[in-house]
Amino acid sequence: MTDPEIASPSAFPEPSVLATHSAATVRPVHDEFHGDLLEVSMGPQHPSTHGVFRMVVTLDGEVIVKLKPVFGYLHRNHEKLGENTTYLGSMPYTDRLDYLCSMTNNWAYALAVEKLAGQPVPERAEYVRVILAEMTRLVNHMCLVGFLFNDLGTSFTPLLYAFREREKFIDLFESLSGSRMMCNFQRFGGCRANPSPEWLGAVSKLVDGFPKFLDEYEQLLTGNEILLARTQGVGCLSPELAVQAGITGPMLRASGVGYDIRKADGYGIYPRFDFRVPIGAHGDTYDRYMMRILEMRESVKILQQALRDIPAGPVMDPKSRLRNFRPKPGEAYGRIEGPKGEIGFYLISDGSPNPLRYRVRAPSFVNLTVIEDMCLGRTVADSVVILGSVDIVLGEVDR
Amino acid sequence: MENLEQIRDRLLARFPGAEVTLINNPGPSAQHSLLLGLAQAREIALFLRDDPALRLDYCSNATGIDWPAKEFTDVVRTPVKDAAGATLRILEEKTKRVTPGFLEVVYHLYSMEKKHGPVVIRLRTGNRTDQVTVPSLTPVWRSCDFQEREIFDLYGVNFEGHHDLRRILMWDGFKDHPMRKDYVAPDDYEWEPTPHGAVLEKAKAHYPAPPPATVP
Amino acid sequence: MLGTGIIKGLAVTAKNFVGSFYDPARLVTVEYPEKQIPIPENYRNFPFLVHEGDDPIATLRCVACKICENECPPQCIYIVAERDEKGKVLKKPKIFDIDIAVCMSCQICVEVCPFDAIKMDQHFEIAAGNRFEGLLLHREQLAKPNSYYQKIHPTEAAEVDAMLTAMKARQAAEKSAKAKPAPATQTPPPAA
Amino acid sequence: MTAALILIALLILGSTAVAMSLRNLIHSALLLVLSWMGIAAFYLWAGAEFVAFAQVLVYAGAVSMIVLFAVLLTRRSRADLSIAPASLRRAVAGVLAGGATAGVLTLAVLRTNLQIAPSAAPTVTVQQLGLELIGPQVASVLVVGVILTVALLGAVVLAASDRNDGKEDAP
Amino acid sequence: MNAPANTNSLLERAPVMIRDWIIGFFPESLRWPVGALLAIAAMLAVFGLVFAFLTLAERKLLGRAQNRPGPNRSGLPFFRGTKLFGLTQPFADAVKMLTKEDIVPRAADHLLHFLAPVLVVAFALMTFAVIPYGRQLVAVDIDAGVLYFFAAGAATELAIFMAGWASHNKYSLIGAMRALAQLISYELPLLLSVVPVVMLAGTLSPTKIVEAQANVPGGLIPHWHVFTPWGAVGFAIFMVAALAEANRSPFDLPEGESELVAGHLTEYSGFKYALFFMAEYFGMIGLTGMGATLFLGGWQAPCAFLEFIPSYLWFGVKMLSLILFMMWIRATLLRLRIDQLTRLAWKFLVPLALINLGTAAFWSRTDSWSGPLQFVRWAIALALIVVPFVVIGRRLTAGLAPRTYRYAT
Repeated sequence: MTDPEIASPSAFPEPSVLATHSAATVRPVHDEFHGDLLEVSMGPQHPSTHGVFRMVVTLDGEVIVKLKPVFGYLHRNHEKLGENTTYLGSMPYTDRLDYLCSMTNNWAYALAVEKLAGQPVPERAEYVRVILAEMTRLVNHMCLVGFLFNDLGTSFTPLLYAFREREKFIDLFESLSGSRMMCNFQRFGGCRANPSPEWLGAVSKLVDGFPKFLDEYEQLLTGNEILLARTQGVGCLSPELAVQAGITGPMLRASGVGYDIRKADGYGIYPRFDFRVPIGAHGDTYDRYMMRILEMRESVKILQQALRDIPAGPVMDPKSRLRNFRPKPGEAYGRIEGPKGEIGFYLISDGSPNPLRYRVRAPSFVNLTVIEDMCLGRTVADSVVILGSVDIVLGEVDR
Repeated sequence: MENLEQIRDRLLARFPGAEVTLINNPGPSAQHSLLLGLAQAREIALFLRDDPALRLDYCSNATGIDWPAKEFTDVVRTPVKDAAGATLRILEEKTKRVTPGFLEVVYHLYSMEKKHGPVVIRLRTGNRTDQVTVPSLTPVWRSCDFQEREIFDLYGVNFEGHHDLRRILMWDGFKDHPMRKDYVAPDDYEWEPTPHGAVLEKAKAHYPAPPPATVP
Repeated sequence: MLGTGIIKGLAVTAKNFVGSFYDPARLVTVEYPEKQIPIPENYRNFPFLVHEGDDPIATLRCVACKICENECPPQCIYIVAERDEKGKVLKKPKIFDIDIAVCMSCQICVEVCPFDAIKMDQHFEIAAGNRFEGLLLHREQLAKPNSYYQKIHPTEAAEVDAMLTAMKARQAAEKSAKAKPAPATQTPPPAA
Repeated sequence: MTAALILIALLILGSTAVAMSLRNLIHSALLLVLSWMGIAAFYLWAGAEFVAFAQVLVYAGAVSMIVLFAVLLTRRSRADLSIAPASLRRAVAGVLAGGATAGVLTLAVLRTNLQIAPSAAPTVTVQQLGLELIGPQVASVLVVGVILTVALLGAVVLAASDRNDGKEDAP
Repeated sequence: MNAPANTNSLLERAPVMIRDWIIGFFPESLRWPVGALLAIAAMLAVFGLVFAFLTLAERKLLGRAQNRPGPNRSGLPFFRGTKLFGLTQPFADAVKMLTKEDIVPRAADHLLHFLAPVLVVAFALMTFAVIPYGRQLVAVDIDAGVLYFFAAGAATELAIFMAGWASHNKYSLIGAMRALAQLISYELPLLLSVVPVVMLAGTLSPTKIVEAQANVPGGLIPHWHVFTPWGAVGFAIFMVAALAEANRSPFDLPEGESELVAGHLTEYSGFKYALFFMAEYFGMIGLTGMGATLFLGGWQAPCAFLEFIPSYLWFGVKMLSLILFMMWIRATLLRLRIDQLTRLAWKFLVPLALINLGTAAFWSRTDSWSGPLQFVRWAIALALIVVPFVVIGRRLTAGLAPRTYRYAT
């Protein structure tokens, strides 16, 4: 139902000469015919911005002429806190970064510290970390798809189906780590507790039943004509601009760039598993939705392989130290493929128990760079959907 | 990917006037970095991005670091011997050496096309007070847009050539740069009688009299 | 053909509507006060102090070594050790406060405590009338018997008790061995 | 029956008079709609149900929207609201125009022989109305149809020409 | 009224008998006004209750479709522990709505701000006057009843504009403009889908239309308009347009909460908001009632021997099933964007409705065909429907299809 020639965003700005970027794509604003432009502030108190995020939108009728993201409302200077507590003390705070995927945040931080201190990790811990990371990816993608459909105007039905499945995974996290969302489970050199065989059995049973839920979900939504109309061709992002703007995760792969850190860096034991990385062709909101669905199917494959050949043994390296852990002076940048994109920790140690510099590279923060490029020329209703497809969590954006 | 020394030599060959020095990383992660002079930083960055062998088209992370001025006291001990060779007393000369502080911006570059690992480049400002300008790399990699604004906001590094340099996390009226080591937090704590020391003293100093006991 | 996607979607909602009457998987709400989900064993809420004997304060395992106070990231634990009349520090906490308004139940204090004196509780209905005094738990409210600990964390409690009895046996053996040749020396507290 | 007639007449005349006197354009537009409703009530009183409901549907439904949209979209800047200073020439022209129309109207009313309608007006069913329109009156129906399409095409052309100076098309 | 013999069962004539019994107490001159007042009171009571329990049904149906039980906590005021599966929920909501503070913005146009909800509910109620609920159960039997129904429906736009304009708020003005665009662009398909029914029934009076769909004594197949090709298409278009007129699910754009907060309802709270809410439900009841009357044979029983069940029950079943269908749609579908919504109306529904006029004309002309010609007649009619549907449908969804994806090497 969309008219291709509807005011689609003008030619993508030539990335190299950026200085003229903002002027080139904004139409002459105040000429006679336009009448006065309407400046609307969407957020920070708005039903569909995910958390305290604000977009100052300049509207000409329904069409967006200018869009400035404003955030920082949830800024609690996470990095200064990191500099004032010990390495172990920062671990529970990493749960609060992207509060939907605490396991992957913990793993990224643990990976960076292990790279900083050269700490080996036992075999079983690597498998447990892959299992937990892929479970977190499923949980996060379910949340994203649910919220995206809420922005599109369904009355909570897809969201509640997705949350019904998410609850089962969250309960497994709780029975393993003690808390549903704030797991604080990884330590430098392994995991805090050893998952019992019953727990692993419960995970494999849940994972085997997951594709059935996905099929029902796709039957409800993927073919829906209104969804096709509302999302295809909306918020297109060209591959060049995506790479140039440092977009990572499903949003990048939806634009056709097949870059997945699990394949590129091969950290942990990912090279042992065979899984495929789906790529989109148009880079619009529909592709980003389908990326998440296809990635969920790939994660199920990885989980089944990991659960099949997880070895026995300890999950914590005997030489790892909990208290007064002083890595030798140096710096390290560790990164993993989080559900939202590349989440990385850059640590500089000067031999003391507190890190000299503790930097978090949050995927949502960088993925927001192109929100204006995607929304120019679209209507207000589209901007809400495009923001939903970018999948931001304000705990991570504001740090 | 070729190692850092080869890249440095190619850069020196390509840009004769540039200062490109290799900074060694003592830690086990062995992620060494290249310190670039500010004059030709942007040309070098463009070269790193467009060179067919490197193709570092993705700047994953831009970080600000505050290196405050450090004081070293070198102690030189010269034993004073009497004629018979027995040491009478040791003469200690303490020489105070102060290394000037500076602000540093670190960029981690990756290649999405060739999928090879981090090349770390560092830019350093003159000092921490007036010479705090660094050429912005946002025109080269647009992913540094928000991250450079965050460094400007939290460290005070001024990025020349950035198309929209404003504060990003703190509110616009904020004056100081919170992530600097010598930042003093404002003393506007609400009365939070948590048992713990630091907060308690600061709160007591702020409010001499505790609030009237609230009826439970 | 236009409309088939919508019809398939309607079919899914209908299946869920009909399913919610007979299929438990399709009606997932647990009506809280009447019916409650069994709490998993590893669930952790706020810390509590373990004591062995019947007199809670005297038989606390905590020796006021303040390791947990230093390691706690939000620093919500406040310990003042007991002193006898001559001012010598006794191995008992005179004040042991945890401000559960600040505590984020991250369980680091449990990991770093060398004496297994502090464990995570599973009691979560703790609303209080006052934000300051109401949520500041003192030593008396925190102390709970070891039997309670065995009730809420059975497997973990079993390991801890086994480890403690083994250590006491070892200490007794060393003491008896040392008692014969020379007066018994205070064996150092078990290493971290 | 005449009591109802007087009431309806008062409603129509009263609302149009107040509509002209108000400063707030939106209020006067809404009072205008009230007067159209009054006319529909008059038709009902006269027993012509079809015309009454057509009147409500067309006027209260669509024409009122056009009037309100026109009021909203015209650029009411302060400048053009000030009425030119009262001059004699303008007053004379006003009186002449008013007098001429009043004369024509009274002439028309006097010339027609008004009989008081019999108590029960003949109920004309919609079917007879339809057959009448398609049968003898078919010419007038076609003419009205042509006029409407021409008006519609004119509006489209007008709207299209305004639009394509610089902007593709608003969604 | 060619009512067949066996309709004089007690239940069938009960409402009319009660009315005549009450009227009997009054002198002749007062008979008419009292009858009218009685009809009004009955309708308000019945539809007031139906509205209350429709809100509960909607929340229960939505809940069950989302794997949760829906409201089941509200009990009786003095019996503490009773749990009545949420039956008293509507009354609890009513009390809440009454006690909520009614805030009127200072800069608002107080007269219009107050008048808007009143008019919205008034026009919605006026449409109930002409719907035939039972054999003799129609409040006012006007000859041009259908036209009256759509005239009253069209007047609600005026009230929505008043609400949007009087709130003096940027969001509610945009919301009001959207609502008007939607209502006006969907009035046309609504009326066009009704024209074939009026054309073939030969009358604008709802009672006569229902009688046109009476079933042949002893016949088994119902003679409702929906079972003719042009009737099915007309009914489909009518239902889609009814969804839009009542601001229901895929078209609940004015209060698109994810974009413009609450559209023209932003500045309303307390009982005025409840009035708008009630007007939406009355609109839904009215539209489904008229839909049932025009296409599903109003109070006609599906076949002759089922006529012992009173006619108003048949009408109730049909109307409620259509309303439940609307709620089912709300539980599933996403919301359309404003330009897609208007494009759907002008470029899809209006052309199909016009072509449907052609099929209806063809259908009525070929009434006399019989035997094998019946199949030819049905074939031509179906072709006249399916071909434009597919052609316009394909042009409408040009370039939109579920995609297949490749994987990175």
